[in-house]
Amino acid sequence: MAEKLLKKGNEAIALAAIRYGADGYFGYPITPQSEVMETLMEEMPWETTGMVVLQAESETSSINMLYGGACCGKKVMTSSSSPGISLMCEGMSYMAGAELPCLVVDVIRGGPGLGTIQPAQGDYFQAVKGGGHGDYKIIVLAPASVQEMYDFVGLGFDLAFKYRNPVMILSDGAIGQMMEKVELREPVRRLTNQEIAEKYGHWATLGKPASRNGNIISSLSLAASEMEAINLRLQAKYQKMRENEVRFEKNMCEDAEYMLVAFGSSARICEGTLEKARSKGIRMGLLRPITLFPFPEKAIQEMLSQLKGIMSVELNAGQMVEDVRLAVNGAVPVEFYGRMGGSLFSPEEVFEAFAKKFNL
Amino acid sequence: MAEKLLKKGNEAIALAAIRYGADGYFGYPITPQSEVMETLMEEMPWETTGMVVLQAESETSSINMLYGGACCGKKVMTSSSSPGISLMCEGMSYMAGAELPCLVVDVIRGGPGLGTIQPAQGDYFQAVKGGGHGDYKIIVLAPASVQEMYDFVGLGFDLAFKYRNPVMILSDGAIGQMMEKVELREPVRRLTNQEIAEKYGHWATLGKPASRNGNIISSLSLAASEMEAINLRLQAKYQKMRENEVRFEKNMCEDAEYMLVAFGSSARICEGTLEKARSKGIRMGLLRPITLFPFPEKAIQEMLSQLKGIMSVELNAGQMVEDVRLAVNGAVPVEFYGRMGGSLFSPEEVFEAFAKKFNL
Amino acid sequence: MKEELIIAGFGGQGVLSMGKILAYSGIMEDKEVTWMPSYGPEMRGGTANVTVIISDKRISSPILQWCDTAIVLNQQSMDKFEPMVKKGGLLLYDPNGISRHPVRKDIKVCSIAAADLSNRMEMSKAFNMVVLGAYLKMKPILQKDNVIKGLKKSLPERYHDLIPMNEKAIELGMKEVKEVI
Amino acid sequence: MKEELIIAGFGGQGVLSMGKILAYSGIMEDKEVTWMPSYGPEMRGGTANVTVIISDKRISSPILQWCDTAIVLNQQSMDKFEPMVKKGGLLLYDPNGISRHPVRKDIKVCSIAAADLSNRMEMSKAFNMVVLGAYLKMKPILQKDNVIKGLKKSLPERYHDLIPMNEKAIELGMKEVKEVI
Amino acid sequence: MAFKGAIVVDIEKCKGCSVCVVNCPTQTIALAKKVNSKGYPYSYMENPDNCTGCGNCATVCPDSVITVYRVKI
Amino acid sequence: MAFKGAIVVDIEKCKGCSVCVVNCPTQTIALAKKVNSKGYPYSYMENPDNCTGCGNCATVCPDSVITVYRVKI
Amino acid sequence: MDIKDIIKPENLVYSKSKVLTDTVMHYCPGCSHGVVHKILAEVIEEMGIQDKTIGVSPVGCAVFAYKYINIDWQQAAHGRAPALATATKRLYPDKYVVAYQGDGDLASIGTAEIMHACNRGENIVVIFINNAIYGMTGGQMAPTTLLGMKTATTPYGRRADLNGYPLKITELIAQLEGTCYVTRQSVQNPGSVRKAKKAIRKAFENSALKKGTSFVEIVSACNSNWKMTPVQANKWMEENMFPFYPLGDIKDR
Amino acid sequence: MDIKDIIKPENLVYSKSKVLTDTVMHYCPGCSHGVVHKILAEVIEEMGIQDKTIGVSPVGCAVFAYKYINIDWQQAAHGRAPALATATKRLYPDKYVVAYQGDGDLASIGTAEIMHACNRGENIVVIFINNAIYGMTGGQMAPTTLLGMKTATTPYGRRADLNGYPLKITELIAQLEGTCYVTRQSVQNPGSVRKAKKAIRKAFENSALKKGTSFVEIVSACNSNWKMTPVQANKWMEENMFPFYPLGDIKDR
Ligand SMILES: Cc1ncc(C[n+]2csc(CCOP(=O)(O)OP(=O)(O)O)c2C)c(N)n1
Ligand SMILES: Cc1ncc(C[n+]2csc(CCOP(=O)(O)OP(=O)(O)O)c2C)c(N)n1
Ligand code: SF4
Ligand code: SF4
Ligand code: SF4
Ligand code: SF4
Ligand code: SF4
Ligand code: SF4
Ligand SMILES: [Mg+2]
Ligand SMILES: [Mg+2]
Repeated sequence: MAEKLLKKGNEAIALAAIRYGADGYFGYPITPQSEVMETLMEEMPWETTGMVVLQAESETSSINMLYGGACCGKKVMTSSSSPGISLMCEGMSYMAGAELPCLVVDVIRGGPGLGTIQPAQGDYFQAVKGGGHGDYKIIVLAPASVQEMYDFVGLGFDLAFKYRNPVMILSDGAIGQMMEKVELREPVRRLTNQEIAEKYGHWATLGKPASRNGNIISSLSLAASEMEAINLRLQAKYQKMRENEVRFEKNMCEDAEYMLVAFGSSARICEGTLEKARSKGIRMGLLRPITLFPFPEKAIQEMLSQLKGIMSVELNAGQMVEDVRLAVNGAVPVEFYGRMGGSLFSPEEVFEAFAKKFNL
Repeated sequence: MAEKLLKKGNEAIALAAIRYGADGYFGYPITPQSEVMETLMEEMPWETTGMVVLQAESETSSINMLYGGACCGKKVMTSSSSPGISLMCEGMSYMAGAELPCLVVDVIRGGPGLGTIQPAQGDYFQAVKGGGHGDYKIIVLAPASVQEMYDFVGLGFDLAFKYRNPVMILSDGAIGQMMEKVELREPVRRLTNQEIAEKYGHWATLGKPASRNGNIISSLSLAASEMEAINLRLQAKYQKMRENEVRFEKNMCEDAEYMLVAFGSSARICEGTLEKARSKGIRMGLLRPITLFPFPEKAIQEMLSQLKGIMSVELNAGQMVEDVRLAVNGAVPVEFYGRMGGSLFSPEEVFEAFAKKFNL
Repeated sequence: MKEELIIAGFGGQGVLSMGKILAYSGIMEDKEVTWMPSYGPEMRGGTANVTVIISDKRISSPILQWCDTAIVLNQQSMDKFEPMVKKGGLLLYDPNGISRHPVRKDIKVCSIAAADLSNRMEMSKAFNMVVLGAYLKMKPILQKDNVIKGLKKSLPERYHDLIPMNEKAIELGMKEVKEVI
Repeated sequence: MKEELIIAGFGGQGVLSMGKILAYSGIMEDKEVTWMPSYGPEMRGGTANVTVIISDKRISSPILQWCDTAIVLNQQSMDKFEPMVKKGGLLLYDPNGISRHPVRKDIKVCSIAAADLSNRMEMSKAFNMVVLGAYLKMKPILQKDNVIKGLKKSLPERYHDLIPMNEKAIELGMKEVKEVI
Repeated sequence: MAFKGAIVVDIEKCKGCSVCVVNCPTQTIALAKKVNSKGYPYSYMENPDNCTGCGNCATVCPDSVITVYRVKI
Repeated sequence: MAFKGAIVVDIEKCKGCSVCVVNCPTQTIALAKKVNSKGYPYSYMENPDNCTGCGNCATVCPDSVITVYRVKI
Repeated sequence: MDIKDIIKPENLVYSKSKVLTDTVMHYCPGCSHGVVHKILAEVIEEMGIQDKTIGVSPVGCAVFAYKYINIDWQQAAHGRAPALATATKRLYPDKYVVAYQGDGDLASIGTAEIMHACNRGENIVVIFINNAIYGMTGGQMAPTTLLGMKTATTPYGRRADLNGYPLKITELIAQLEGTCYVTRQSVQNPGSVRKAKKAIRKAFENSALKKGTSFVEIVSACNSNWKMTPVQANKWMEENMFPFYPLGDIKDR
Repeated sequence: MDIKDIIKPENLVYSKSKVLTDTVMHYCPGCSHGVVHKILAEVIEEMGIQDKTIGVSPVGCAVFAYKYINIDWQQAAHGRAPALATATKRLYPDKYVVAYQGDGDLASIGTAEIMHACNRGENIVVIFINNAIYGMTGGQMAPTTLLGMKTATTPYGRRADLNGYPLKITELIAQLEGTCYVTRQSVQNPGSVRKAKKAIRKAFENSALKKGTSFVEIVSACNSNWKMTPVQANKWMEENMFPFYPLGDIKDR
């Protein structure tokens, strides 16, 4: 069995990056995720796997470094926290538009503005509805443990390359800063330049061999009809993601009459609420979306016939609840409980809110 | 009667800025809205009203100039188009967090990425769900004519100061570039520094008189509890906006069995669809949200009992339709028709789509 | 009254300003107008076109699928806009540089050798006004003095001395336009 | 078994690393653990605290409303965490710098003069290990040799020569902890 | 040693910018009175005898539409 | 002309950084063995007789906790 | 003479500026930020412009400058203080506007904003705290970090090939047409503090004269992240920072 | 001798580079971009590195460079080309990476990116087209616009007090430790074109030698937005731009 280490979520991201064969990390310090780059710098992967680690001059630059690296068919990633992610909105839209794979980790802190450095989930909309301009989608993975922080780096890269699309790990200060047991998986080695040329040479900018014309990575198309065609292609791709990539976890849902929907650290806390409810004889279940886009709407819909009510529990003012409501489409009451600005709720507090909303 | 001029939407914004007593414009060129700054520079308002007009080094800088100007209780504004607005996401979140009034004009072009310069409405989510991080809302006004481009500058500033919150005019290349008749309203003069001190001296940074301690404009609060309190205050404010500031226009809705929902240039085009439908004896209505946030959900809900179906018509892949569905909550079928990437639809095309969706 | 019109040609032929003058002239007669350009490729050269609608009533869509009139000043525009003219509508073109002449029989086709004429009369800057004259002759939807007023409104003051020349050009166009049979 | 523990004091007292050693020791016994800091004020000084949970079963929430044990190393932490200890739980504190001593009667209160002791024994760097020893004496949830293993895992190799000293400090703490009546 | 030269202009791609005209040391080139299908007057050897094949015109042509030939004489 | 001086340290706000200590030209200042409620040893006049009231300590104190008095003697 | 006879109001020669608030600063013991705050407050007090000065605080350890200096403050986004200051000054040409920035804020993420504000010659004062590190976020490399210097993101020392060169942004700024006064100072001993204070005063005076942008760099110590005592840090700064970032006026016109 | 006897394959002395595509460039007649594209293509052809060169095109008139030069291209967001180039070169140290940028792109919105890439000494080639204007968006003021120059956003001429000073960013870049070669060239006549080409070649050679960043400014004309004929524009450039932006090597090591 692989060694079990005690690591912060942020550290796990860094260790996973090296072990999943990332080619490049480009980032800029910001609390509560600076340990990602710090751990990478400490590990010096450029001396072992050859991975490049670079502190950029800003988040704007970081995301555009990803753009360049992704153009070359390399596995590139960055990490940041809320304000830094906002500075990446233009770049994310470009990468989605140019169909480039990359991994962006957002360790959310309380907003808006400079806000606070405490954990929050207030960037759900930004991640899922698109902070940048235009119709684009990125795959959003929401880990609820340090092990998932580690594992989703691998999953994230796989999905990014499968769809040639940015993937985001949407975490928060609680999971980034928390230490837990983490099992390091079997390392995956970096692709050689030769392998990259074979796999991605038909689109990536690797230097044009005599056998083909120059590859061009661009999100520009002055003719509206061409741009529309590009958008249709993108939408078809997003539809494929909806069909194939939905991930979620159901907890005690078999006989549930009430269901909490929560992701990431909220879901973690809601596990406690679940225990509490069950101990009181309330048939509660918990659905934890792992992919926030694509959203597990079918999984919710399949539950509707047995449910009396749903409560979305989030560390924000009510964001994912809109996707829950869109899935439910009026079939059962959907309530919301949340806290904001870096304040966490306890399992008990969630239970009380739940009991109140549903008069139990 | 005031003089009627033939002006582009972008020019109307500039003329309105001067005539509604704006204190400062800070912007960066980008098609299809560069005429806003160009017209201002041509008009040289600094020689007449004293308005400052400055070409910033970037959109990032523009929005932060707004931040500074707004801190001083001044009426400040910028304009840009999709990629430029993405660069403003961090700044918008800061301004919302620090509760600062300003006016941002987004003349949308087709995205994602560099996209195209043709008109589109693909930035609805960005404007309404929040491109920046954290739980914040901005008031979003969607003009459908050049006259409204002009008028909403005044309305926008009024709302911005009423709520100390950013306001966005969400327009697109079609309305920005189109010329129409525009009536210049009675000019409103700029406030004097004395007046600003009286009105906003309790919060604005105007230099601290001996009578009070320094005013501080900040969106930071390291203590989660304080940050939560700020968020609660913000949410209460947004609730007030929902109660008091919803604006919309109903067209032939009295007896409507079917309703189109469309904003801005789409709504304009849908007026043609409406004529067409009525000419065929179909009882169609059109609801045009003027405020996208706050969204006219009650106005939609009030129609539900008489409707057989709703179609949201947008120049995107389906964004506002989510807010329509949230309002409708399953009560009647909600369909969507849209085009993307700068391609416009014609009234006829919309009618055909409508007829097909509802088997008419 | 409602006139839906497209003017199309090379950038630099004055297509946009011709449309603007027309639209302003409409305002002079207190009509509703819209003027919608195929706006700036953030890019050089190429073609330019503008859609102008003049109407007694509120104008819904400022963009058109079909038009009452197409004024066409180069080959690409001919290819693109001839099919868009409504049955019974008008196609006006300058034969200069046109290699494939219009083929439709269900519309009225007129020609004005504006490039040639304006060059010969040494007022090549008023080329587009010759075309405008030709159009107004075929579709007298606006009174000429209102057109002159519209011209004044759309020209910056410093160019007002050019108005007589432009007026002459309009008259020339009115005189020289020919219906093609 | 499930132990929910909060350790709180000034930044620099080794609060976080004490928690880390405990958590690692839990892993050595193949238990589930979480370690959750009151993380970095992007800001200097002030207090620090960490929540450690050690359990036989999957841990749901890593944050606590109440705890089984609070280890308290300054006055602010006393004020904040004394009320959070569950009835029958443990409050362990170092009286150094404490002006208001604990008042609750429904919990077990212990004291360890760790600052004083470690200073006197000239191992002030192992101050937190003295506290750890005291804790382990009162709550023997983990075997001492597993704690030493945890210590090893959480210290970078280059500090492994300090382990004997730390072990001594733990023993000292075990010996000197006192129940306050 | 003297040279004689000649140039070939890709007429359809020439944009009539005149940059070659003013940079020809031997006044070989001029713009045609006619225009190509894009509406540009194109450059041509008005005085072909002057051309020395020095290549200056091609060197400065922004659209790379000039090909140069040269023989020793 | 000679001076005699004295300083008053706001003990609760002193952070014990020692910057005043090393910048006092007359070795007047030292850090106390005791700590304030924030846990910092605070500065005080160990050799009050030395003080000339030159103000150097106050000038360099990052926390502005030193007040200086001086008399001519 | 007894101490009590000396400590009398009439003998007071130095006390905390009235422009400083009573709030205890959150800075680490011995941090240079505190000293700069003090002299900035003193200049404002001495010039009698507390009611006319608007400060812009950065994202960095000085983010809370607004708690300590009792003037009106705007808290800017990371790197953007010059943009806020630009608008403020253009909208209120008669006020004094001072942007206070760290080296990560000014010389990394905010490079474009500072260069262009200075190039436009905005009549503002910029105070630039160069401590060669990202203080607030826990000691990562800054653009000004010296070669070989260990930080959280250069744990084995900064290497030019991996991490780039230390950036002398002040020298670049001195070459911009819009700046009228560019100087590099420090605050580690009484003499340097006095000089730095004079420089800040001059910067404010230039602002009133509308001469352009005045830029005052303060080479500073961040003992916490350098992992030294305050006294060691000041010494290390003198020995290692000053040779690379020499003190003195770079431009004065 | 008859022309037909001259125009024979064996007498060919100059023809379009094979690295250029056959696509007609969208540039205005006489635009400097076209000339620079040509010599860039020639250098790539002559060095035989078409298969090893990766271009990064900007947002600006040169956005479509990828249609004209037949190499692999990345189209960057406005101002960010140096960031793309940095990552590309670091991930493929054996390729040649060239960032092609306009003055708005490089010296305004992208100031931070270019300064930091150059300061890190990325082994890339930067070609900087300084035409003192925003070409693509229709002639607004650029940072490099001369004082008095009329643009769409300075319709009455650039004024230092309102619009700031023209920025000599190349001189600043020359001072960054990471740059090895910084030069200013032009392409308005045969001699200048040849020199500019040599400079570009040297820049590519430096890249192979891993000497750091090579930066080639080309003072250029935008006749359309300057509202002149191409020939007038070149002349105006010589008379007005060159005195302020003098040609020649600024740094070569
Ligand atoms: C957009 C954004 N990126 C990153 C951060 C995190 N951050 C806070 S302060 C800081 C750097 C501070 O360093 P410096 O400017 O040198 O100031 P110092 O603390 O050293 O005085 C960073 C990167 C942020 N708040 N916002
Ligand atoms: C974020 C963003 N802002 C603005 C624009 C609009 N824009 C396109 S090109 C350009 C400037 C081009 O000028 P320059 O870099 O000098 O290149 P030139 O066209 O003169 O060669 C601008 C502002 C954009 N596309 N993206
Ligand atoms: S330089 Fe080239 S494009 Fe210009 S006129 Fe001469 S041949 Fe034609
Ligand atoms: S080759 Fe030389 S001489 Fe011949 S046309 Fe060209 S420039 Fe003139
Ligand atoms: S300098 Fe100030 S804070 Fe530091 S020890 Fe002296 S009095 Fe205390
Ligand atoms: S005033 Fe001068 S002599 Fe007195 S303690 Fe301070 S530094 Fe020393
Ligand atoms: S971290 Fe550094 S800069 Fe920040 S307060 Fe501490 S010593 Fe000062
Ligand atoms: S606008 Fe200027 S830079 Fe752009 S292609 Fe035309 S001449 Fe060249
Ligand atoms: Mg710093
Ligand atoms: Mg330019």
